[in-house]
Amino acid sequence: MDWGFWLPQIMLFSSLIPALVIFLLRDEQFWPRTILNLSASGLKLILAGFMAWGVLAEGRTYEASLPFLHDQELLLRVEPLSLMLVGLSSILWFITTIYAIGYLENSPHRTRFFGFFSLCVTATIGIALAGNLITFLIFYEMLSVVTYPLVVHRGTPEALAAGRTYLLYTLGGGVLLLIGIIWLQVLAGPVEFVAGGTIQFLADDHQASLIVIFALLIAGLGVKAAIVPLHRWLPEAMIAPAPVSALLHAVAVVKAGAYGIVRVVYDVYGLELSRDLGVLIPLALIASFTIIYGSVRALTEFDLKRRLAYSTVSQVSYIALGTALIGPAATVGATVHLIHQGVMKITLFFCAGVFAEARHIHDIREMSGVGRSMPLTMSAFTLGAFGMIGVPPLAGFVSKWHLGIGSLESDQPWVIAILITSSILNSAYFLPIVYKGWFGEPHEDIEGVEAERFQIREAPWSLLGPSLTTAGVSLLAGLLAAWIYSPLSLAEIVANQRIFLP
Amino acid sequence: MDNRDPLSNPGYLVRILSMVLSAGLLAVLIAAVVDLGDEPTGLTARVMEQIDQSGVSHPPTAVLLNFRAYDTWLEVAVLLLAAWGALALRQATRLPEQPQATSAGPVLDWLVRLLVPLLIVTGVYLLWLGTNAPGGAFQAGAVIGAALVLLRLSGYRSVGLLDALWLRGSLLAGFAGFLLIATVLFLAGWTFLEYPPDQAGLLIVIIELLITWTVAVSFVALFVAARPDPDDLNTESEGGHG
Amino acid sequence: MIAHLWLVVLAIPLLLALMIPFGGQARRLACNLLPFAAVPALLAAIPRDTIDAGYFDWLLLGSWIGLDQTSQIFLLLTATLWTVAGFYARYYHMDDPEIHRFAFFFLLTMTGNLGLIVAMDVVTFYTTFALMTFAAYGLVVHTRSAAALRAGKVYIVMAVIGEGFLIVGLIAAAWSSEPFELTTLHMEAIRQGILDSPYSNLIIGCLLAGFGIKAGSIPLHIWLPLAHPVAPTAASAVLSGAMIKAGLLGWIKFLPIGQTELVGWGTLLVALSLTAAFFGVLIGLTQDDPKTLLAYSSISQMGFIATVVAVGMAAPDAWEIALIGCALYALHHGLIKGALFLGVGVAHEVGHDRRRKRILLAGLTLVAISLAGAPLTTGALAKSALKEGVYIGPGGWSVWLDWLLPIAAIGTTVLMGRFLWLIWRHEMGHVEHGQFRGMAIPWGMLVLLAFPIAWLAPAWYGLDVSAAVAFEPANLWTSTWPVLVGGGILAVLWWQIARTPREISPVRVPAGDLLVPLEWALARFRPPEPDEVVPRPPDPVAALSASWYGLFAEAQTGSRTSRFSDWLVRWDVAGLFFLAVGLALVSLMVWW
Amino acid sequence: MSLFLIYALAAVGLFAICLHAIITRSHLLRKILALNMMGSSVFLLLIAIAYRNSVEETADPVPHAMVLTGIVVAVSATAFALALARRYHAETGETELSDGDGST
Amino acid sequence: MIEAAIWVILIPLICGLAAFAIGGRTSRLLGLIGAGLTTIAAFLLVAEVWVNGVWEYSLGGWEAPLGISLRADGLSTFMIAMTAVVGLGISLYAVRYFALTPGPSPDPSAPLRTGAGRGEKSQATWLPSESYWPLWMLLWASLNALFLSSDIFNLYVGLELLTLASVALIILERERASIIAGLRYLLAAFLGSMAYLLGVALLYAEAGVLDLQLLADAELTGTAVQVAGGLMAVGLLLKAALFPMHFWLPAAHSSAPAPVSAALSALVVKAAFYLLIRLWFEVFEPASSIAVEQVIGVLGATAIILGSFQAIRQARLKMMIAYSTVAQVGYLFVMIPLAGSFGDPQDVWRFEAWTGGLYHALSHGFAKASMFLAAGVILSSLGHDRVWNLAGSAARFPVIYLSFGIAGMSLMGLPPSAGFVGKWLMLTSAVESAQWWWAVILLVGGLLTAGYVAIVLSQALQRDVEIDREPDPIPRIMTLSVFGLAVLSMLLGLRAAEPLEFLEIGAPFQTLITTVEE
Repeated sequence: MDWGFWLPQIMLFSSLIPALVIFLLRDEQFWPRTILNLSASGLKLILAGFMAWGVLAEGRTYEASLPFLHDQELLLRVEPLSLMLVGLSSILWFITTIYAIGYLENSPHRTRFFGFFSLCVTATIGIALAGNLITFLIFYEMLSVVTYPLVVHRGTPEALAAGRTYLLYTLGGGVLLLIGIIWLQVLAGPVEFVAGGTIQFLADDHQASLIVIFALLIAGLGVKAAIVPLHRWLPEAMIAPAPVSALLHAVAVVKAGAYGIVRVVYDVYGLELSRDLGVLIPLALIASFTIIYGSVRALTEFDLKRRLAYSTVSQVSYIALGTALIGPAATVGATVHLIHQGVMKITLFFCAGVFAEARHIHDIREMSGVGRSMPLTMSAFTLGAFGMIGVPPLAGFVSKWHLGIGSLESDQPWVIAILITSSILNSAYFLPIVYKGWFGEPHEDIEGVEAERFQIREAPWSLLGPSLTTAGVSLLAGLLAAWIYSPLSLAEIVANQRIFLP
Repeated sequence: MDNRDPLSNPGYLVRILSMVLSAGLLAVLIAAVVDLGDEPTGLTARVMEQIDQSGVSHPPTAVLLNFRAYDTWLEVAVLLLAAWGALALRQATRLPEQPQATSAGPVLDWLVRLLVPLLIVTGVYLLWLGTNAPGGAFQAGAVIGAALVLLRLSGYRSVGLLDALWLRGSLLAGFAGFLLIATVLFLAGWTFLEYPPDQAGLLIVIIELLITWTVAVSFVALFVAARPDPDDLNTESEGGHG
Repeated sequence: MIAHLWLVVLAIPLLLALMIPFGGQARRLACNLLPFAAVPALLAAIPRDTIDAGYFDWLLLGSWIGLDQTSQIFLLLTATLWTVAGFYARYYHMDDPEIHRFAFFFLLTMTGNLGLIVAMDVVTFYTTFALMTFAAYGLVVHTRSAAALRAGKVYIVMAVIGEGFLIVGLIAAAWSSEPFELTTLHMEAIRQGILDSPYSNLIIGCLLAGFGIKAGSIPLHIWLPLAHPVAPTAASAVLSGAMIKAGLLGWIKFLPIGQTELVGWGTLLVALSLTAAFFGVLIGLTQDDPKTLLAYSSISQMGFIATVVAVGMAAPDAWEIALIGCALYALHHGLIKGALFLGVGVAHEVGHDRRRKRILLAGLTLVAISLAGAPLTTGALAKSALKEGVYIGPGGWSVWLDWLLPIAAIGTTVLMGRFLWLIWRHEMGHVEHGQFRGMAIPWGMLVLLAFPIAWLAPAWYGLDVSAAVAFEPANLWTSTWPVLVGGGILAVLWWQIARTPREISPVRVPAGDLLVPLEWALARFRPPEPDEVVPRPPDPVAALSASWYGLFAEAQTGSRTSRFSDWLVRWDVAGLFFLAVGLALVSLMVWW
Repeated sequence: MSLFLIYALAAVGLFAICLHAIITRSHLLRKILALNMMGSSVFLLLIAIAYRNSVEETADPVPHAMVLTGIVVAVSATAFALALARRYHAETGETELSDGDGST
Repeated sequence: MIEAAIWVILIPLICGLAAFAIGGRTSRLLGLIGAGLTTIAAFLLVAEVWVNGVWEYSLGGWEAPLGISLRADGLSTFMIAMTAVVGLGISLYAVRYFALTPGPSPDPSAPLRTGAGRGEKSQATWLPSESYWPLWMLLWASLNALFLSSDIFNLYVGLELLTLASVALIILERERASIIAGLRYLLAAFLGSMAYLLGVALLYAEAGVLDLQLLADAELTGTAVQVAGGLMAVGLLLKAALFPMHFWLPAAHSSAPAPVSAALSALVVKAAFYLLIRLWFEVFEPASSIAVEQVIGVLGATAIILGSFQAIRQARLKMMIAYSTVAQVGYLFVMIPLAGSFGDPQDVWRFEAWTGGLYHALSHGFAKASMFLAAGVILSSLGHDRVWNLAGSAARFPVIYLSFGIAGMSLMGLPPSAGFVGKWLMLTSAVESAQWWWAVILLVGGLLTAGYVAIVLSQALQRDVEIDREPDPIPRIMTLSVFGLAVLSMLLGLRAAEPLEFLEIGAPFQTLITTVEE
C-alpha cells in the first residue's frame, strides 16, 4: 500500500466518516456514538503519531494529490508545519471528545453536536494538510460552515443572533480570501505551499497587485484569526457550549486563520518577498495593536468566557506578529505558539466549562473561593492563566521568549515592549481571576454550609481529566521544550525550512 | 398595490410604453425582413431530390412524416399533453355529459344530420389526399373532431363519453403507434424513425390514420374537458399550501 | 550523573506540593513531610571540590544545572533556612485549618528558591525565580487579613513589574549572547553577551531593576516592609532570609560584574545601596511591629551587600574578593535574619512563662548583636570579609565607605536594640498557637547553628577568607566600636524612655513608606469597577446581520409588503420588461 | 417591393400588434387570442419564406411542414390555456389574471 | 453500438405512455422502472461520449439539413446526465411523496393536502399520483430530446412539449394557486416560444437550414440574423425566468407539488438556459456584440441581487427557494459576458467562464432539487412551510436540514461544493478578463445566498418550542433522496476534473481548449 498517498486521506476520512455515521444515529444511542467517537479520535491520534514518526524520524513526506479542476489539484501533504496543526487537532480532538461526552450528558441534540464536531475536525485537518492554496481555501470555508451549527447549538435567540454575526464575518472573510486567491492564481497559476515561497517571480511586474493581494489574503484570514477590527464575532460566539468554545479557540477557527497567515507569509510569498514588498511591518503593527487592544478589552469583560475570548483575540495575534518578524526565532515563536496557545486556551475553556457546569459560574465575580472546593480544576485554570501571561516554565513563556528574541533579530526592538505590555495586561486580567478562585471567600449560596467549606467537590472525571491533561500538556510543553519531541523542536524544524537570513 | 379597478385594462402609461416599445421592435423587425431580401435559400431542391425515397409524393407530407417525422412525432406528443393536461384538471376520469339536455330543434337537427356525414367524408378525403396534395392527418383529424363537437353541441350528449380506457387509448393512439413502429424498427436494426423504403408508404398511412383518430378525439376531449366540473372547484380561497 | 540529583532535589518539594490539590491522604502526607522537603537540598549543599554542572537538553530551552562556589554558599543558607522554617511551620500551623494551602505555597516557593540557586542558565533561573515569586504570593496573603491582602496586592504588582524588567533584560541578553544559537543560555555566555550587546545598558538597567525589586533595593523596596511581616512567621523568615537573596544571586550570576568597568552603573548602585543602608535603619526605628522593623533591617542589610556589588561593578579587580564577601555576608544575614523572624513568632508563644521569655531574649540578643556585627560574631566575620572587597574598590570610594559603613553598623545596633526592646515589652499572657516547644526548638537550633555554619563556611568551601580574620585585633576593634557607640545611644534612649515610658517613637512612618504617596496617586487611575458596565463599541457587521435578519422578520410579521416586488411581477410590467429587453437585445445586436 | 416583403411585413406587423395586445389587454381570452395570433403571424412569415424559396413553382416544403407542425402545437397550447382559463374563471369568477407572485 | 442517446428519449416515453395507458398503482412502478432505465441509458451515453467523442445521428437516415440530427457532445451529455441523476432522485422521492397523500384520505388530520377529502365520488377519479408518473416521464423525455436535438425548429417543438408537461405537472393537484400559476406560466412560456419561433423563421429565411451545426458553420452575420438572435434570446430568457422576466416563476415553482417544483427549478429552467448557451456560442457567436452580452450580464447581476433580497423577504419556504432560483438563474447568465466577446476572442478565460456557468447550472440542479424536496418533506410533515414557524424542526428531521444546509453551501458557492467550482471558474475568468464588476456581483450574491439559507437554518435550529402534534414520520427513501442529491452537489465539487474535461468534448472554443492543454 502506498502510505504516502493514502495516509493523508485516511486522516481526513477518520473523522469525516464517523461524522456522517453519527448523523444517522439517534440522540439516545449513547454508546454507539461514544464508541465511534472515541475510536475515531483514537485512530486519528494514532495516525497522527505514525505520521509524525514518519516525517520526523524517517524524513518521509506523505503527499496525496487528487485532481480537482483541470489545472488544479487537491493536494494533501504532511510536512513538519502541517504536522503541528495535525498533531494539535488530533490530540485536542481526542481530549475534547471525552470532555464533550461528559459535558453534554443528557442534553439534547447530541447527534447533531457530535456530527458537526467531527466535521469541524475534518475541516481543520484538511486545513492543516492543505498543500496548496485552493485546498486550503476549500477546507477553510468548510470550517466556517460546519462550525455554525455548533455556535448556535443552544438554539436561543442570542445564540442564533451570534451565529448570524459569526456567519457574516466568516463568510465575508472567505469572500476576501477567495478573491485574493483567485487574483493570485490568475497571476501565478496554481500556488503550492513551498517553504520559502513560490511567487517571487512576480515581484518585478506585479508589485502593486501583490501588495493588494496580500492585504486581501490577510484580511480574509484575519477574520478567523480575530485580528482587530475583524474580531467581533469571537466574543459573540462564546454563547456556544464550552467544548465548542474550547475547540473553536484552541484549534479550529482562530487557529485556521493564524495558520493561514503563517502559510501565506512563509510558504506563498516567502519572507524575502514579503519584506521587499514592505508588507510585514504593517502586519506586525496590526498584530501588535490587536494584542494590546484584545487585552484591554478583556479587562472590561466580566463574563468569564468573554474575557477568555478577548484573551484569545490578543494571544492569537502573537502568531501573526511572529510571522511578520524576520528571523528564525520569530518563526519558531510564531509556529510554536500555534500549539501552545491552543493547549493553554483549551485548558482555560475546559475549566470555564467545568465551572459553568458544576457550579453555574459564568461571571468572574461569582468565582470567589471556587478553588477551595475544586482545587484541581482551579489548578488547571491557574496553569492555563499563567501560561497565557507567559510565566515560565509554561508553554506561553517559550513562545514569548522566542518572539522576544525574534524581535531583536529582526531589529524591531519595540516588539518586546508590546510583548511585555501584553504580559502585564494579561496578568491584570488573569491574576484577579486566579486570586478570586483561590483566595476569595466562597459564596454561601454556592458553597453551602460552612462545614463543607473545605470539602473537595470536583466535577466528574470526564470533565476534570481533560482539563488536567491539557493543563499538564501546557506545563510539559514548556518544561520539556528542549526535548526533541516537543512542540518547540518541531517548530525549530519548521523554521529551519523557512529560514531566511537577511 | 395600486388602487385601480382590477378589471380594467392597464393604465395609459403602460399602453403608451407598450406601444412605443412594440413599435420599436416592429422597426427592427422590418429592418430584419428587409435585410432578408428575395434570394431563395431553403431546402426545396433537396426535398425534391429525395422525395422519391420518402414513400409519399406530396413534399410537405414527405417532410412532415418522413424527413422530419421526429417533429411530427413530438407534435403529437404536444397534442397529447394538452389534452391530457386539460383532462387532468378534472377529478373524474371520464368526460362529463353535456349538462344541457335540451333538444337542438328541428333545423339544427337536420343540419347536423346533413353536416356530420359530410364532414366525416371530407375528413377521410383529406387524409387520403395528404400523400400527394395539401391535406393529411391533422387536417382530417381536425375536421372529424369538429364533426364530433358539433354533434355534442347539438344535443348528442353521449358523444365523447368514451370509457376511460378507450379515451386514453384514443388519445394515445397516434403517438403510441408512431412510437411502436419506430421502436420496433429501431430494434430491428433500422435507423431510428427510418422506414424501410418498401413499406414506407404503408407505414405512413397507418401512422396517418392513427394520428387522425387521435387528433379528432383530442379535440373533443379538449373541448369537453375545458368545461370545469363544479365539484372540482376549490371552495375556499385559501389557495392551499402549494 | 550527579547533575541529575539536582533534579531530584528540586522534584521532591515540587511533587509534595502537587500532591496537595488532590486532597485526602495525599494532602495529609504532604503536610507532614513539609519539614523534610529541603533536607535533600541541604545534603546537596555539602561542600565538594568539583562543580557538578549538567546540561539537560530536554528541559526547558536546554538547562544548565549545577553549583559553583558562590551558589553552594547560597544553597547552604537556603536549604538550612527552609528546613528550619519547615519544622517551625509544622507547629506554627498545627491548628490552622488551611495548613494545606500554606504547605502548598511553601513547597512551591521552596522549589523555586532552591531551583534558582542551582540554575546556571538564564531560562532555568528565570523559571524558578518566577515560581518562587508567584508562589510566595500565597504565603504573603495566607492570613487573608486586610493588611495581608493589601500587601499581597502590592507584592504581586511589583513582582509582575519585576518579571517584566527581567524578561526584557534576559531576552535581550540571551539574544546578544549568541544571535542564532538558541541553546547558549549559560550564564557565562550571557555575561559575555551583555558586554557585546548593542543594548548592554538596557540589559543592565533591566536586570538591576528586576532583581533589585526582589532584593529590596531602594526605591523598589516598597512591597517588602508590607509583605515580609504579614506572612506567617515561618514564611517571613524565608522571605527575608533566603528569598531576598535571590535578587542578589541574580545580579551575581548574570551581570557582567568583574569583567569590565561599569562605573556609571556602579556609582548609581552604590548611591542607592548606601541610601538603603541608612534609610532602612531610620524608617525601621519608627516601626512598632517587630516584624516590620526586621523587614526594614533587611532593606538596610541588603544595602550593605549591594554596596559591595556596586564596588565590583566599578572595579572589576575587586570582584573576586568582593564576591566572597557578598556570599559570606548573605549567609550570615540570612541565618541571623531567619532566627530573628522565627524568634518573633516564638515570642507569641511564651505566655506567662518567664523562663521561656528569658531563653527567648537571650537567644535573640545573641543573634541581634551578631547582626550588628559585634566582635566574634558571624556579623564581624561577614563585615570584615565585605570590607576586603571595599578596600580594593575604586579610588575614593573606600574613603567614603570606610566611615559610612561603621555608621550604618551603629544604626543597625540601635535598630536591634529597639527590636529587643519591642520583644521584651511584648504583652505576655496571650498564647497564639500553644506550640512553644515545637516552634522554639527549630528556632533554637537555628540560633545555635548560625554561628558555626557562618564560621566554618569559608573553610568548608575553601574560600579565600578564613574565620580567623574576624579575630584579628584590628578587626576586633573595628567591629567593636560601632556596637559600643550603638549601645551608648541605646542606653541614652533607654534612659529617656524610662523617664517617659509612653513615648515609644516620636515619629511614625507607615510601613511601605514611599508606597503611600504612590498609592494615593494611582488611586486616580483605577481600573473599572467590577459592576461598571463598559459600553462595547458598535459592531458594523453585527448591525448588518441584524438588519438583514430584520428584513426577513419584517416580511414574516407582515408589517411591510414590498411594493417593488409586487410591481415587478405584474403581468403588464413584466410584459413591458419583456418588450424592453427584447428591443434592447435586438437593437444592440444590430447596431452596436 | 416584392411579394415576399409584403407578406413578411404584414407578418411582423401582426406580430408587433399582438405583442402590444398581450401586454395591454387584461382579459384572459384576449391574451390567449393574441398569443395565438402571434403564432399565426409567424406562420404567415414562414409561408412567405416558403414561397420566396420556391424552385420551379414548388414552394419550399420545409417551412410548409413547420407551419403545419406549428399550428398543431399552437392549437394544443391554446386549447390547454383555454381549459385553464375556464377553470380559473370558474374558480374565481374573474376574467383577468391576478397579479402577484403567489406569496400571499 | 446501442445508441444510448435514442434510448434516453425512448425509455421515458415508453414508460410514460404505458403508465398513462394502464394507470393506477402500476404507473408508479412503471415510472420507477423508467427512471432507473433512463438513468442507466444516460450513463451509457456518458460512457459512449467519453470514449468516442461527439455522437451524431441522423434520424430516419436523413442527413441534415433535410432531416433532423441528434447530437450528443459533452455539453448535451452533461445535461442529460444531470437530468438523469436529479430525475432519479426526484423519482425515488415521489414514490413515497404521493403515497403520503393517497386520494380521499380517511384521516381528516392527515397532513395534506389538496384534493384529499374533497369531491369524493363513487366514480373513478384522477389522482395526482396517477397523473404524476406519466407526465413526469414525458417531461424527462422532452428534456432529453431537447438536449439532444440539433435542429432549431425541432427544439421549438421540444420546448413546447416541455412547457406543456410542466404546466400539466404544476396543476397536478388542481389547487387554485397552482392553476393561476400554471396559467401564468403557460402564457409566459407561450410568449417566449413565439419570440423564439420568429427567430427560427428569420434564421431559416437567411440561412436556409435548420441544423445547429450547419448554422454554426455558416458563421452568420447580418441584420436578420442579429434580430433573430435577439428574439430567440429574449424568448429563452423569458422561459429561463431571467430578471425582470421572472414574474411567472415564484408562483409556479412554489405552488407545485415538491417533486414537480424540484424538477422545474432544477431542470426545466436549465433547458432554456442550455438552449440559449448553445445558440449563443455556436450560432450567434459572430453576430453577437459586447453590449448585448453586457446587458444580459447586467440582468443576471440584477437577478442575483434582487432575487436574493426577495428570497430573504419570503414568509414561506417554498417561495424562498423559488426566489432563490430567480437569483441563481442570474448567475448562469453572468456567464454570457464572461464567455462572450469581451476582450481578445482568443483568451482562455472565455472557455473557463463557459464551463464555470455550466458547472454552476449542474450544481444548482442538484442543490435546488434537494432543497425543494426538503421543503416538501417539511411542508407535508409540519403541515405548513412558514419560515417563521420552523422553530425546533431541525431536531425532528435533522438530515433534511443537513441536506438543506449542504445544498445551501452549494448555492452560496462555498467549497468544496460543485457551486464553488462554478463560481471559482467564473471568478477566475472575471479577474483574468479584468471584468471585475462581475466578480463583485458573484461574491456579493454568494453572501446574500448565505443570508436566506442561514435564516432558514437559524429558524429551524431554534430551541424546541411546543408543537401541536408530533410530525408524521418521514419515509426513509425521501430522506435519502434529499440527502443524496445534496451530497452529490458537494461531491461534484470535490472531483470536478473529469466533469470539466467531459465538457470539453465538442465544446465551442476548440481553439482555446487546445491552448489550455498546451
